[in-house]
Amino acid sequence: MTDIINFLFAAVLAACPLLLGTLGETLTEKSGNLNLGVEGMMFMGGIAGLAGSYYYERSAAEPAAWVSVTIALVCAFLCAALGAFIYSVLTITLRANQNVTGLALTIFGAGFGNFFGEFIGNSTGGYVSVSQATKAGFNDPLFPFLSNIPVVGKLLFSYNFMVYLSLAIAIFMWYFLACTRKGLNLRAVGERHASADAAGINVTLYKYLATCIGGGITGLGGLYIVMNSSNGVGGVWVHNCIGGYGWLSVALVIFATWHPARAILCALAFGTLSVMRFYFPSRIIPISLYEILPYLATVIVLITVSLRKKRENQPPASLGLAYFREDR
Amino acid sequence: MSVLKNDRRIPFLRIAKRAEISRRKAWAIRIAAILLSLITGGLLIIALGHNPFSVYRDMVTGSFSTRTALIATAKIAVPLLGAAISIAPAFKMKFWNIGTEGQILAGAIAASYFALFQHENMSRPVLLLVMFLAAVLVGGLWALIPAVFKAKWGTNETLFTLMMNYIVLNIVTYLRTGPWKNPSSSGFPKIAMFDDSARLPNLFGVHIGWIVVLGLTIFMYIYMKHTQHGYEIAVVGESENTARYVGMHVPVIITRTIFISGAIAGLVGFLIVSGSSYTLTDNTAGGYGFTAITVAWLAKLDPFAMIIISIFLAVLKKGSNTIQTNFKIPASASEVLTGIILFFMLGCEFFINYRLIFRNTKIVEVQHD
Amino acid sequence: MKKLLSLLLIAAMVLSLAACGTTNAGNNSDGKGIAKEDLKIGFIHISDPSDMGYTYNHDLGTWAMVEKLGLKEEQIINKYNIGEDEGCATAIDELIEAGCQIIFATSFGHGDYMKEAAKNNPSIQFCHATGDAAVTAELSNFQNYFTSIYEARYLAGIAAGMKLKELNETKLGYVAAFECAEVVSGLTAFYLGARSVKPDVTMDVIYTNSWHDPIVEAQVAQTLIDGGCKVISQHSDSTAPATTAAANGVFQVGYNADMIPAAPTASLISARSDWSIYLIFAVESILEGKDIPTDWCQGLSEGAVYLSPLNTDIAAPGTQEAIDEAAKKIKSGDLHVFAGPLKGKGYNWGTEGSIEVKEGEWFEESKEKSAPYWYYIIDGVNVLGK
Amino acid sequence: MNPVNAIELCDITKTFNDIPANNKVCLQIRWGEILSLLGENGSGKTTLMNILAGIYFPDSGTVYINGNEVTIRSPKDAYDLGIGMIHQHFKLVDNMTAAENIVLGLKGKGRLDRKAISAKVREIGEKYGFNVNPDKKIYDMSVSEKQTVEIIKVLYRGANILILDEPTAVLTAQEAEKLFDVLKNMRDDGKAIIIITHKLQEVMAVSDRVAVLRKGEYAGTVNTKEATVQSLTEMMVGRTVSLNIERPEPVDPVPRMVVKGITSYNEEGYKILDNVSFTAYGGEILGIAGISGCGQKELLEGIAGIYPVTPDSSVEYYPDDTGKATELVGKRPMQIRKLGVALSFVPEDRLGMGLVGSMDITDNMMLRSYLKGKLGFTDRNPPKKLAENVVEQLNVVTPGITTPVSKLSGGNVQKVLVGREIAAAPKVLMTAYAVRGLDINTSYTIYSLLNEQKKAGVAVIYVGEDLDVLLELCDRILVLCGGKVSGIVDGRSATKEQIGLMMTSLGEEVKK
Repeated sequence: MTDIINFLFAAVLAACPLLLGTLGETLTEKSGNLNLGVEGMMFMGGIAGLAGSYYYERSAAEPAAWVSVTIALVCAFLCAALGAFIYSVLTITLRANQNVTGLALTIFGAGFGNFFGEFIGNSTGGYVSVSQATKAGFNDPLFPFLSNIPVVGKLLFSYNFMVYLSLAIAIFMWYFLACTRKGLNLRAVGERHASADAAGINVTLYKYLATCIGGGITGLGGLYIVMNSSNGVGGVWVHNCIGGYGWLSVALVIFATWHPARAILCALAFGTLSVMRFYFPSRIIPISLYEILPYLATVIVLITVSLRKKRENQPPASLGLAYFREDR
Repeated sequence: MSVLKNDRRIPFLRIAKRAEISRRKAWAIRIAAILLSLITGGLLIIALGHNPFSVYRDMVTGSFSTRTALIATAKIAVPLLGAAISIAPAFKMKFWNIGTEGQILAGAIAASYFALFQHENMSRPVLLLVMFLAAVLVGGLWALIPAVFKAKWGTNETLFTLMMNYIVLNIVTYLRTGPWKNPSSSGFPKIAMFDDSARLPNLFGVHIGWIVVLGLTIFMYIYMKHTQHGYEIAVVGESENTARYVGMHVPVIITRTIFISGAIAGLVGFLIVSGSSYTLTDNTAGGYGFTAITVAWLAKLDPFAMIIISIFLAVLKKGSNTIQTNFKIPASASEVLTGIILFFMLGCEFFINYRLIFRNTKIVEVQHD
Repeated sequence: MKKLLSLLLIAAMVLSLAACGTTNAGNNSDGKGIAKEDLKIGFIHISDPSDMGYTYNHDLGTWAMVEKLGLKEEQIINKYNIGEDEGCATAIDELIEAGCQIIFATSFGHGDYMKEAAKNNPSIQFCHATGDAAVTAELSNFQNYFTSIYEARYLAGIAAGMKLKELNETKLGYVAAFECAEVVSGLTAFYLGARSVKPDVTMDVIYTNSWHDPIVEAQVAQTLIDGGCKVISQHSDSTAPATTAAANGVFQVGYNADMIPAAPTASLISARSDWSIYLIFAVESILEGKDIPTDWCQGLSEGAVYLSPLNTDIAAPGTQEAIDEAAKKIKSGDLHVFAGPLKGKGYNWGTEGSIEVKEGEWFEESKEKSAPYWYYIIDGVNVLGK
Repeated sequence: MNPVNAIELCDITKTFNDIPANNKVCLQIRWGEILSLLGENGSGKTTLMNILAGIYFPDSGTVYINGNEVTIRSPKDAYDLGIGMIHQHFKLVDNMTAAENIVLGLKGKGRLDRKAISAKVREIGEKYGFNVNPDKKIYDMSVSEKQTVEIIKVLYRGANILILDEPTAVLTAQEAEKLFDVLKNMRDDGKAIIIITHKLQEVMAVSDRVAVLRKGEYAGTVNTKEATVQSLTEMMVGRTVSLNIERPEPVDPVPRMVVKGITSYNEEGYKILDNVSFTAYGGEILGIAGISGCGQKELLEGIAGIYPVTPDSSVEYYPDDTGKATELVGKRPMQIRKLGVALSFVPEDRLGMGLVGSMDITDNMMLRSYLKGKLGFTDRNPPKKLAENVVEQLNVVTPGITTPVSKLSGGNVQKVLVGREIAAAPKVLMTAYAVRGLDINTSYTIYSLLNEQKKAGVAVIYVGEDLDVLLELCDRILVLCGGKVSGIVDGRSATKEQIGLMMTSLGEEVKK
């Protein structure tokens, strides 16, 4: 029993950064922008959050943990959103090809993260680490008083605040897309630019906002990996530490068929898969083949979606297309 | 009637499609974009406390000035160019194949199998030929999987090919840690170095792959420009309806073209393992597949322009290794710089295709009633 | 126009390739040594010092060597974050190009590329830590070096065993990088150390399949702790297992670096190498034009391995004394780490091997060559999820 | 009623790629009237209205709404000014419900109150006599339902100026009739309504005034009561025309193609062609009439081997008079050509199907012949010669044969396409809407080209939308209605009314 609880606990933690990445990319794709730069934005968010927190602690006389955590969150969000903003300017305003721009952003962002990670390390004597208090801020259970309840306590109340934050974002995003006017407008933008435009929606503004906010959210995913010590590197910079998570998030968006609430379950499934090999070691499937499963599952979802042609599960119809009102 | 309200300002900036632009002007815009990106990069270098001119100078001299530097630059440029060439027909057909990375690896796996386990059974030329054929075949077949689904059911090829990259990458990890682990490495999960007979010979210090890739460039130019296949690819890419109208068998063209695309990528995989790394690692494709997409795109799918752009990016990469040693600037600077240059290059195409109309080109007086 | 330009460019490239001819970097071919101010030393590291682990520790050795020999900082060229793949060959080329006369690489997987480079650059010294290929390579400029870290691990194991005894628990956990001799030798030594003070101890081992992957290291550590391990140790480069142990209220024994700052409530002690001893020796050798031995391995007696200070706040009482006593015996030769009776099985060179060390006998580690070659999993050690 | 004009346009100019679509156009629309905006295809009607709707921004000119000068920068501005446009290609989001589409982009409470919206939609529907289910998804709707949604969408936004772009093109007669009733209701409600159309009978039936555009320029406005079909036609084309199209008697007609029971289903599994049979004779022009979307496109494409038809359908091709037939069904165009079938096809979508826009004239000529080169290479010499010939003989206005065809004007594009298809020396020539969007001169060039083919013994199939042209050009006219043949009439004796009826009511009454 404890085994299973521990296992599920670990799975949730493993799922958290993926969920954040997925949610951000889902929001982005809902506006019709296929931003393949998730990985880059996660790198940007991760390093900016770490740097913000680190420099604050170095400069403040008596650094407070909550300030440091807040700064990290804000920096991560803004820096990743900056990456998304570059992407937006290029693809929305300047109508560059989305795939290529996304890849360029991946190259840039990964370089940005590793570059500044190494650079800050070099310039401050080799080792960049946030304080124990900040680490605790990211790792400690949000509801310590509830986490001692047997079974339920650990399963529901013992996670760090990032987990609850990502869940809150997911639920809010689901509500936003399904039940609000602005959400409806955003979906219309992603489905058909011209229709949304003709309905009086400011297509450009929606695309910019969705892409940049989405980018910011993926940046929080990057921050999680940098700051958390379970399923993260624990408040230091590790070269290439985000490698792979961005692409996995892109996969997850498909796996969750562009649905934020479903993304929770799908991220959990990926998370489960990633820790399963430790808790329930299989002697049949080699570890590295385990890691194929998420991608394989995504491919299967992709194929099923294209075969079944169920209207509700399709990618946003305008995904990947640029819009110019006066095109004829 | 209700009172009608309206903000009477004309938009500050409007855009319209350009009818035509002279080649000279287009190139001027592109060159300006590169200069701007270098200036942006220069500002970054200044912010880090270095002199941008000496950093850029060292990047260039570090890539060209010595024999070793040239060889190293060429070693980067060759697979990059090859991968870009492989992308060209797919992109021309508007099949967004971003699975080149995986196709390179697939080809590399196939070549490595023979290099590792069959090298004793064959003479060197035969072995190299078999490796070549295996890489081409497997690379092509690997690309064929998403192509078939695309051709038959319209499955989104961008995402499919992307996923295929990670599948094959994990297969390499599996081989490395499992069945292909070098038995004489004290248990360390690494694939053995190739036997000498499985290594490509050098010419001017670089493995002969560079000749192969230059040959491929010319081949691809002719293939796309002057063959029936190339013509079909262009028509399918422009309009599938037109292709069906003249009776082209679109699914066959898609699968055939993507097979060729994957096969060339597989060939690049062969060149990498047999020509420069002499073994198979998780990093064999090393991001070439992704970078090559930007190369192909910036070159507007012109094989000859790809030569220039892949050399340019190779210089950036090699150069940042040099500045890492010379200035202790982290080597990831190359990705940052590449990113900046790509951003500017991607952005500048807009100014070639559209023109801007500013508000003050016409002023309308405000009237009140 | 464009085409012409590109053709010209290619032509230029080919010509310059040819023209560069056979000029070669490197200059130390006469065996007479090198002037100190001309010396350039290259390092290839798998990660960077911010790992707070292996690279950090090796880097400490570098700077100690620089200070001891009175070199300037500019004479050291570090290549950080070099993977065990083709990037390593590129990095070596860079170092050669920069004029290094001696190049150190620190990770096992760099070996193949070091060997290739040594073959092609006979005038440059290549020293590879943890590797085992120098003996068979038969190249005068390609050497291996390592420390008898198993000795320190044995002593660190005593700290773990004492702690278990105090807690009245029996299970150790071990975050292991790869299933290779270097790792298995270390974990066995650690286990034997613990067993010497707590005979009923068992140890769970999970491989991460990476030298340095903090995320997986933390996950593995968590799994081990969830599986009931009360003290964990590691053969992996980061502090992630230490912080994970701290977060779960269990204890940890470190490797490479003093991990007490990272996890003050969990880290008991760390087994460390002092790389400066070898680095000083090797660099002095080439300054003087002397040969460097093909295999170099020193341990506790020479100070090449040692333990970081014990975390007395949390260590079991009597730990320091027990360690000191065992250390004394190891130095004097009265105590052998791999002493019988031992029975083990393991895979190496593709085949299953087994060993039986009888009572009163012992297995000589790191004598034939510097890299460890004990690869047997002994009773009491359980490898999970292989 | 407000005395001033609802809309006044002054000197509106808009160019695309330096080609003017509207040149100094002036126009006035009053409150409480239905104005028909009449003009040939390509005369700039849609462009002008798109400027009002905020889709295009004019290069110069002024817009007054209700007497106030305004600037319309986006569709939102247009809505704020009370202008709503129903585009010919509906701007709806397929996988949303009608209600969702209707409130798209509107301000309001942050949370969507679907019930309240549905109620309001029903209310509007009842007021004007629509019947729509607000919770139905657009993809489940018929064309007329979609149009209803578009109209409600505009009304929901409180628009009092409505623009409808060719609203009847996709409707049946009954549906069109119903729409007109609704529009008249709205007019009586005081709204200003503009209908873009080129169908004269509609203009006469529904509008109060008619404004005419000609080649992007304003040709004047007249009261409908004072206008006749003839006078409007003159205004449209700019000179007195009698549609005197040459129609030589068929000489020795022999069956070239026998179509038997073609049946076809579209992607949604809907029967789009239902047992269509006819025979095309060499030396005659067979016209095909019908409301657009009644299967004309699928019929021609089905014959050409592009659109899938059921296996029991049959298309027999008789190359000569020996009576030996070649079956075309189940073969792709390439296979059909390999069998020596001389079938040429000028499709409706010139740049999307017949030609490749980004390629030059030579490469477009090569479309049919690219496989003729040796060893897998293409041989550009014959197509180059052909391109030169077509350009010279058909007076194609182009900077050169290396100009991408997308840069040419519509008429020249069509000349390139028809020229290529005729150059293939067909025995059967199918054309779909061959003169759509062309000026009168080019249209007559095309008619005479078709007649030349007819005289040369080619079986010509002409799908058209203008009944007057069909009646003057064709020897026989096949009328399609909902994918079925409602009858084949003689071009010399049939009347417009008769065909119009057959287009809408399956010709049952006619047969009786």
